Amino acid sequence: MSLNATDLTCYRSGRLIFSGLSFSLENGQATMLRGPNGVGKSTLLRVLAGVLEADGEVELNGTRLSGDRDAVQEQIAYAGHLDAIKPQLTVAENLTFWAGLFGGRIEDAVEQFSLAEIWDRPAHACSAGQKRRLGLARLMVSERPLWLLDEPTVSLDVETTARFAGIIAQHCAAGGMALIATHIDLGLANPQELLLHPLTEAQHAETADPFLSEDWT
Amino acid sequence: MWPELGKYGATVINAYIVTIVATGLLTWLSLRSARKSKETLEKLEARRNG
Amino acid sequence: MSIWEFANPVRFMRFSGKLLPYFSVSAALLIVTGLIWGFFFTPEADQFGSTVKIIYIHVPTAMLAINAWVMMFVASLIWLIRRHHVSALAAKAAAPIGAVMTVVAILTGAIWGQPMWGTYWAWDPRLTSFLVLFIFYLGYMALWTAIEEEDKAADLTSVLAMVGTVFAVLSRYAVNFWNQGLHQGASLSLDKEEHVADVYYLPLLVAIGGFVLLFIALLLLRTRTEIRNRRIRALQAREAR
Amino acid sequence: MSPTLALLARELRLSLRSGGGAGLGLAFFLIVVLLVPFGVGPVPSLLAQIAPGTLWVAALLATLLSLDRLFQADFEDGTLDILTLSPMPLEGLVAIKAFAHWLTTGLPLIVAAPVLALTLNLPDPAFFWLVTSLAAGTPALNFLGAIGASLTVGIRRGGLLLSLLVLPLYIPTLIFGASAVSAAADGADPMPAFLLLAGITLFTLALTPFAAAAALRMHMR
Repeated sequence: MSLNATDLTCYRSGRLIFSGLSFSLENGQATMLRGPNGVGKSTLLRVLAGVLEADGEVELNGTRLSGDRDAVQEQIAYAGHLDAIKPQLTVAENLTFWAGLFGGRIEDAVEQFSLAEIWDRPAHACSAGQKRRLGLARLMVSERPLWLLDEPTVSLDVETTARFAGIIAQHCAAGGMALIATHIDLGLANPQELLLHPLTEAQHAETADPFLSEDWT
Repeated sequence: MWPELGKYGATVINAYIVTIVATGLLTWLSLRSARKSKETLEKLEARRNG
Repeated sequence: MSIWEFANPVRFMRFSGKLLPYFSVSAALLIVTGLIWGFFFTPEADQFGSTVKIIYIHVPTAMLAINAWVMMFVASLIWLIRRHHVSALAAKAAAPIGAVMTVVAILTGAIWGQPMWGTYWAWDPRLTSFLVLFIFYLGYMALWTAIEEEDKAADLTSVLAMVGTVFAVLSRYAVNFWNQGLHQGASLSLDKEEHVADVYYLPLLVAIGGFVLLFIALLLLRTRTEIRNRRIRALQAREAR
Repeated sequence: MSPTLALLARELRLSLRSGGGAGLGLAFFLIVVLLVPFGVGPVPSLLAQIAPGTLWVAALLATLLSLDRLFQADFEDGTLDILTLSPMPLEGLVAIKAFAHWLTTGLPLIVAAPVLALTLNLPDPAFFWLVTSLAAGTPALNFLGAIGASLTVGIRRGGLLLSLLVLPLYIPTLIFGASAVSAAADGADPMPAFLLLAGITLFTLALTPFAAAAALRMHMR
């Protein structure tokens, strides 16, 4: 499988976030998405997930996002800053809901993220790290080939981070792909890197906003 | 010159007053906001160009 | 040259700036002519007495109350399909005009109803429908002010305009059903067409023309204001960076 | 478990847990209906006459009460992003959530309404039509509410705005629903009003998932 992005340009409320971005990922690859704060890493991940709109084209396994968004989205698992956990429900209820919705199996995820010990605990009683583990476990139960991860290791301890890196490696070894925005070194063996550069002054001035047109009188 | 309005005089006059006041108010408010935004924008443009 | 050229804000500003004075002056002329003609130089009607003179304000404002919403519906549709900013801003600019026209139509109707029906307010299907329409205007304007991101506000208010149109029409028929269902509605109405004879028709036509021109003039003016405000915010946002 | 059932089960569980607000709507319904006699006086014939309208207006207000949370929580905690990636289209998701909301707020009202109608002295022949009309009409209230909820998601103090947006949409449902019950109470034929009510509901069920899903997508982009 492959992910190709061609000439992606994204504006948010008239402000340019990134422009002319092209790259491609191959299967079995984990790619680190790097760049300074505010460079548009989160935005890029959301564009690839089809949640945000951008100019340009995203192609996953030859299916274009603009052509058949549902078909593309059905191959994607996304984990953002928010864990999408309902505090009123237990860990078990949260996870089985996602498994039911995405049609995946939960046994592996429970084991890999050691959720058994907090299985019946209400999510509001979980620590930030436990919630994150639960949130990441969703990636495994959704059984999607492309993982888009936005700072997945926040509030994970060193040991869990290492374990999570192992899970990513496993996922990629099984033919999956992962694009991970992160500041830390996950310790993966020879990961690819995708570096986002801050906009130049000239690019900053560039705008799609017709209300910033220069020929205003 | 003034028309004979008969027993409904007050009704007709009231209706006209209401209409004139309401449309007048709408026009005045529209003009006021137009003037305000025009001045603000001109100041901004002057600062940008100057 | 295609009509969509004017969807560009810069071009719209130039072109609307040229047109605005003509519309303003002709609106004022026609309204003054129509109302003076109607008020001073038309006879009383048998059934209505001098209250017939109210049609010169009631009918045009009632027409605009509905047509302003129709215009907002079309402008919202254009925004949703072609994403022309001017279109969305024109819909936003039209709402307060439509709301005021609705209020005027309701008030003049109520004032007229007092001597005719013996009460200011009867749950006459027409009056009631206008009250409903007024609430739709309020909701539409409130949604615009509640959302900070302008394009998102344009998107969502457009959806509301679509849904609102469908339900305003549904409500109109529901209200008809309701009034007939519960009791005999007031059969006497101010804008029944059969009552309009030629003597009243000509000044009424002039007044309608005047109010339509007034609507266009106010719409241009307010749309220009909205466009300027958008530019102000865009410039300020860029300076703040 | 199919995606539909998984989502439905979660929605029901959430609304029945603390803070879900399922019981709140019902309690609100009771209070509003019981306040009316205090306002208009205890005359049985008067109460009987206003009972259909009172019950319908109270049902409508009770539905409104918990609407603002319909999408708000999912929007705030990132669930909505994940849900858009699920195999289920957003339109279906909206429909299921609105249906779950009806199960927890609309259904209890239908059950409680006849009991409250007793206190309002509703004439006997109208009881059947009260329940039938509420059963046919309340789904429309929840689905229309979904439009309002999707429009005001993420807005500060969105609850007030939501009421302003949604209440006018309720007018046709209210008119036909209450008319059907009134007609039955007066010994007239309730069928015309009831059929129109059912028509409005079917129309609403078909239309709203698309409008609400469109609004949610606009909020996310």
